[in-house]
Amino acid sequence: MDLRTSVGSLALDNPCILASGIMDETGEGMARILRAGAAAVVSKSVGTGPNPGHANPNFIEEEAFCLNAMGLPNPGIKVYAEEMRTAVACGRVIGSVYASSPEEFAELAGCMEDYGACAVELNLSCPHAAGYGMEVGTDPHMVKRIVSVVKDAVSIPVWAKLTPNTHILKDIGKAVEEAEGDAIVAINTLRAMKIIPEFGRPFLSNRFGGLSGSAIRPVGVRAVYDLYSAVTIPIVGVGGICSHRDALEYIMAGASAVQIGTAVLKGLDVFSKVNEGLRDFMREYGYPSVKDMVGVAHE
Amino acid sequence: MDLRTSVGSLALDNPCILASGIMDETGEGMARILRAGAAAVVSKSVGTGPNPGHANPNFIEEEAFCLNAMGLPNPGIKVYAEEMRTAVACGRVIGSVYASSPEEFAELAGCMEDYGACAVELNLSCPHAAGYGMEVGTDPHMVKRIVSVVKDAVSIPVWAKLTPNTHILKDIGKAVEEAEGDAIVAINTLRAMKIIPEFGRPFLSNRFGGLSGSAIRPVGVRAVYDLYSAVTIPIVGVGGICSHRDALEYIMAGASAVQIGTAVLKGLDVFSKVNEGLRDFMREYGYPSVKDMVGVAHE
Amino acid sequence: MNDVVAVTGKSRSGDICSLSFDWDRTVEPGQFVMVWAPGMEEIPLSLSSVGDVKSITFRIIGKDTEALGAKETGDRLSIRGPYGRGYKVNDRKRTLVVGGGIGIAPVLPMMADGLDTALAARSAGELDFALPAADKATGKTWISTDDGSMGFCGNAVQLVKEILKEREYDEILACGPEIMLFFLHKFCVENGIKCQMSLERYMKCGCGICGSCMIDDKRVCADGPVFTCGEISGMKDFGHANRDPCGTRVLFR
Amino acid sequence: MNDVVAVTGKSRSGDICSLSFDWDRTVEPGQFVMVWAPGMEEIPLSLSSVGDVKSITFRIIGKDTEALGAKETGDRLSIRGPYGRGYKVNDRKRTLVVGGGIGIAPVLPMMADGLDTALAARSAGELDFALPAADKATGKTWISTDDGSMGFCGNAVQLVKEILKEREYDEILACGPEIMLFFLHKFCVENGIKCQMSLERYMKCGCGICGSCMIDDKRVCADGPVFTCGEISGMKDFGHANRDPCGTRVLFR
Ligand SMILES: Cc1cc2nc3c(=O)[nH]c(=O)nc-3n(C[C@H](O)[C@H](O)[C@H](O)COP(=O)(O)OP(=O)(O)OC[C@H]3O[C@@H](n4cnc5c(N)ncnc54)[C@H](O)[C@@H]3O)c2cc1C
Ligand SMILES: Cc1cc2nc3c(=O)[nH]c(=O)nc-3n(C[C@H](O)[C@H](O)[C@H](O)COP(=O)(O)OP(=O)(O)OC[C@H]3O[C@@H](n4cnc5c(N)ncnc54)[C@H](O)[C@@H]3O)c2cc1C
Ligand SMILES: Cc1cc2nc3c(=O)[nH]c(=O)nc-3n(C[C@H](O)[C@H](O)[C@H](O)COP(=O)(O)O)c2cc1C
Ligand SMILES: Cc1cc2nc3c(=O)[nH]c(=O)nc-3n(C[C@H](O)[C@H](O)[C@H](O)COP(=O)(O)O)c2cc1C
Ligand code: FES
Ligand code: FES
Repeated sequence: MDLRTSVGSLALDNPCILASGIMDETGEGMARILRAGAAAVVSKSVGTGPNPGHANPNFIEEEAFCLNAMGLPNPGIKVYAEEMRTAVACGRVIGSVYASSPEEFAELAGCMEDYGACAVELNLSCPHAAGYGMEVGTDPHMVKRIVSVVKDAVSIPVWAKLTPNTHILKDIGKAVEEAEGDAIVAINTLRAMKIIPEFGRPFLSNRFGGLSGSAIRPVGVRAVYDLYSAVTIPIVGVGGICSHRDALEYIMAGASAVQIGTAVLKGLDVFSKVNEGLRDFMREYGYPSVKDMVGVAHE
Repeated sequence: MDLRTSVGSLALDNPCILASGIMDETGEGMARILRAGAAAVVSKSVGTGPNPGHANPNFIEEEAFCLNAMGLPNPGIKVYAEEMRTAVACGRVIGSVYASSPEEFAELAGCMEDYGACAVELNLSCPHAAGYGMEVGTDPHMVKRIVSVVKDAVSIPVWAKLTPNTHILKDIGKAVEEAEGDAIVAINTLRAMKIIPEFGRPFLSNRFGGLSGSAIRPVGVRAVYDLYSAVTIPIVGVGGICSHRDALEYIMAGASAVQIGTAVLKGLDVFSKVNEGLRDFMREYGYPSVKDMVGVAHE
Repeated sequence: MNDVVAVTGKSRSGDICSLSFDWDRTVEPGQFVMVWAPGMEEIPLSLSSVGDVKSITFRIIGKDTEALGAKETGDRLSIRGPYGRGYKVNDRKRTLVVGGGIGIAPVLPMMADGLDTALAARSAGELDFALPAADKATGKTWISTDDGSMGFCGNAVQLVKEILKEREYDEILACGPEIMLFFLHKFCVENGIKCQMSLERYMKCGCGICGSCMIDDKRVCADGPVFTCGEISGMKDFGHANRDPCGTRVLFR
Repeated sequence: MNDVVAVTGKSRSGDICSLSFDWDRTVEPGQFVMVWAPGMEEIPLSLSSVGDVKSITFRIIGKDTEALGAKETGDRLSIRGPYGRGYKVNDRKRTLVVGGGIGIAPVLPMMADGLDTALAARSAGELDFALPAADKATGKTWISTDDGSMGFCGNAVQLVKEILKEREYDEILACGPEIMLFFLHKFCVENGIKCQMSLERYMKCGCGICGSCMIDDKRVCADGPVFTCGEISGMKDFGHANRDPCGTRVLFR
């Protein structure tokens, strides 16, 4: 059973990648996930300067979902060189960046290339970072501009991470394709809120946050399915993946690889477990390779 | 403790309404929910002629969510007269309608008024009924036209039920307000999909369906919070309400009343339980009336 | 939640087919599942055995049962459930189980459990599927056919009348065509015998949310499918009307 | 999942405050919670009692601990947790518990449980909050202060050395400022004594997902906060560097 897959020109030993923002603020955190069996890790989304993110509380977990409004904390692209060095020494690292203009995106992406990232992921989709994320990511022209400018600036693959908080997801996907983006990553979190009745106010200091975990899986699978029918560039599926069956839903919907985030809460062995489960499934159901499963649910 | 509330001019004994599509295809089904303690019920969304909906399978429940693609089955507005008669005899019934043009909406709404509905709810938001739902409900101009035309046609309150599957929810809400809609109902289900890996294909015959239940609550609460900050007309909150604390999240986010759908799976006593829980909470936290809690999370 | 199970056994006699599979859920007799595989619509079927190995037994009467009847050992099925309220056995010694036609399938688990059972069908051929189980039954069993080709000649209600001449029962647990249940219910009410009967209506969700399976204000899927004598007495639609997939009320005949 | 609890008791001595509340969760000594109320940031605090009534005990050193210290009986707190891995008591008789400064709070449950305990602080006043519990302790207790205003004059490491002159222990369970733990760890390694130590880093999620609390490749919130001697030996950052809320590595001093 061949677990190998590729996202465009980027070859991966297995389809499981760590999602951005999960234990990946530091190089050693990323290294640990690589050792745990992930084929690659996506770094924390990094910006131009240090950002402490939103004040606590900025995270809450419930049974079927997590809600976070970290606010993209990161030490800034300069300092991040050190973290990348540590991580890149252990395996494939995709550098995630966020910015407020196409040029800034390009600059950050260039740094990530210099740091040894095997691809850059443009975070066009954070639902709780004013002026950076979702607002940009729901405007097809803007998305096209950003991807184009970044493509001109780097030679590593450029992935665009999209928000599901829109009814024009396919248009956004097409904009990425037109700009010659190398892959689409879907989905980021759903814009959401939790109110504590006893206090009569939102729990998160930022009030709004992003919903992740099992709860959003059916939305993510649908998004990947929609995108697969709209574009021909590869898709990376993210959102609520906890088991190999969850990963299979994304792969069969059209994802060439998947990212795992919130499920890390339950244990870092999620990567090896998903891979094992995939291998057993492929043996039982007669799929020689992961690639044979990509998009089969469209047939 | 005063559980009474009102949605504009419509007074309700308590804030709990049955959501459209839940056990309300028949008059006796609606009557049963009224007897179970709901202040009002919203009928199944009814169209001009009989519609069997999508073929089975069209429903699946998991721990934290349900996915459905019923496809708006209903016997058509003519035959529905009989169902309304039975239900209206037992309490307040809000007639839900779906249509493919403003004029059709108006005609259906007129029938619901004739049948004794205390308000009409325009389903502008079904994520799995081609040409009827979400497509219409994500176009502010169309929404404004529909609501205006219906307003001219009936004298009962007109509620517009919106989809969360968009980044322009506030604009849609404003369109309803500009058209003098009497209330906004939010949210309908999230467009979603479930794939069965063993079969390599989507489970629902319609492939796409709508996500409901606990999983979507944080999205619904956020939608109501967003709308409350954008419009001054009343809002009715729906989505994943299972307990009084869930209802309180919506009320504090800005909902004057709430609708309960998927939680009916766990028992029809959800209405009386939520009301009891609200009463206890209000006593303990010193809110004399439901109205005193509406929107407090914005303070 | 659906489970995907593999068919481990198949038997067929005439237009009646049984599929068995390992399924690790606790099921009461009378409960049902929603069964699906690609290429068919999902349909409700009662479980005809409820031990470690479960089975479904169905008459092939249309395209979905036909598709299901074409499944072979090793093929996979999607199973949702178990759903609904099953039969409640109150006094094993004084309970008579009655199955009519394909309505025998849901009562097989109770026959297997040693309860006295009456089986009725139009003719001998339609009983074939139940005979191996009847042979193994440890309780008493009676058989009738409308055409007299096996056992007592007469319908289920007539058979029950015969049985009650020789033995006393407090309660009847029945499944069969609504017309049979209608008269059996009438008989029970008139003779002061308690009863529980499994009803059928068009089902979509199978678990009490969509409202497509209503008889009066009861959801067959979630409040039933097994209803008590008293509940049934209150149902205006029982024996009289149905709902089609649009929810339109349709009178019988 | 957060729970909203009501403060049922409060005590204060100097800048150290304790709040107790009924909270129906099972907690091991050394585990912590994320505590919040409107008007403050959510902060991590260890539990200073773990029976039916739980408590938190904290030094007021900034705006959030100040806001928390202003809470009175009846006020409500949001509590997330319990999180992390607590202390594991291997051999009750041969285990010495060591608390330094406000690091005494997390070890109070083990002292209450009868383990031998050494308490160290800068001066007598800083020990007030622990004295009632120390009086009730059924195990042996020792006290030291840097200024000699109470008990042995010296720091925690010096106290431990003194104690080990009279009694033998296989393992030390400790909490306190990192500088104290650094030297205590060194002492343990040099003398072949096992240890478990509770560490602190800047926390956001509290449950192992955000990565803000990393020491090397360990998440203090989820892999710790209590780490074993061996784990700590492998940590380059232990005693040397911290991460600020941006994730920037900051060298101590
Ligand atoms: C709770 C319950 C338990 C049942 N248990 C059994 C059983 O153990 N064995 C058995 O043979 N049959 C059982 N049935 C009936 C079985 O569901 C139908 O025979 C089957 O759905 C026919 O499908 P078809 O496509 O082959 O036929 P069609 O040609 O589609 O329909 C034939 C008949 O089946 C009915 N039917 C079709 N779809 C449904 C549906 N979704 N829900 C309810 N009725 C439907 C139609 O109303 C029609 O009367 C049960 C029905 C219910 C409601
Ligand atoms: C696992 C753990 C258990 C703890 N248990 C206790 C305890 O039982 N009693 C006690 O008094 N203190 C405890 N602390 C420390 C306590 O969290 C800080 O004292 C508190 O956050 C200070 O907040 P402030 O706003 O009052 O001070 P600030 O002025 O904001 O900060 C003062 C110091 O507290 C640290 N701090 C602030 N916020 C955080 C945070 N979110 N996470 C970690 N450190 C932070 C800062 O880095 C700084 O060093 C614990 C810390 C951790 C990580
Ligand atoms: C705590 C947390 C932090 C996150 N930070 C980022 C981030 O910095 N950049 C980004 O693109 N996505 C971020 N995400 C989104 C995840 O990468 C992922 O898209 C989302 O959580 C859905 O996947 P999951 O359900 O597997 O977690 C974050 C998610 C969580 C829960
Ligand atoms: C089975 C089912 C059928 C539904 N049918 C309708 C419908 O006909 N019209 C409509 O406006 N909403 C319909 N909905 C959406 C619900 O009214 C509600 O907006 C949604 O389910 C979220 O609320 P909940 O989480 O409480 O179920 C349906 C939902 C379900 C689960
Ligand atoms: S089938 Fe949906 S309520 Fe019974
Ligand atoms: S605080 Fe988030 S990983 Fe530890």
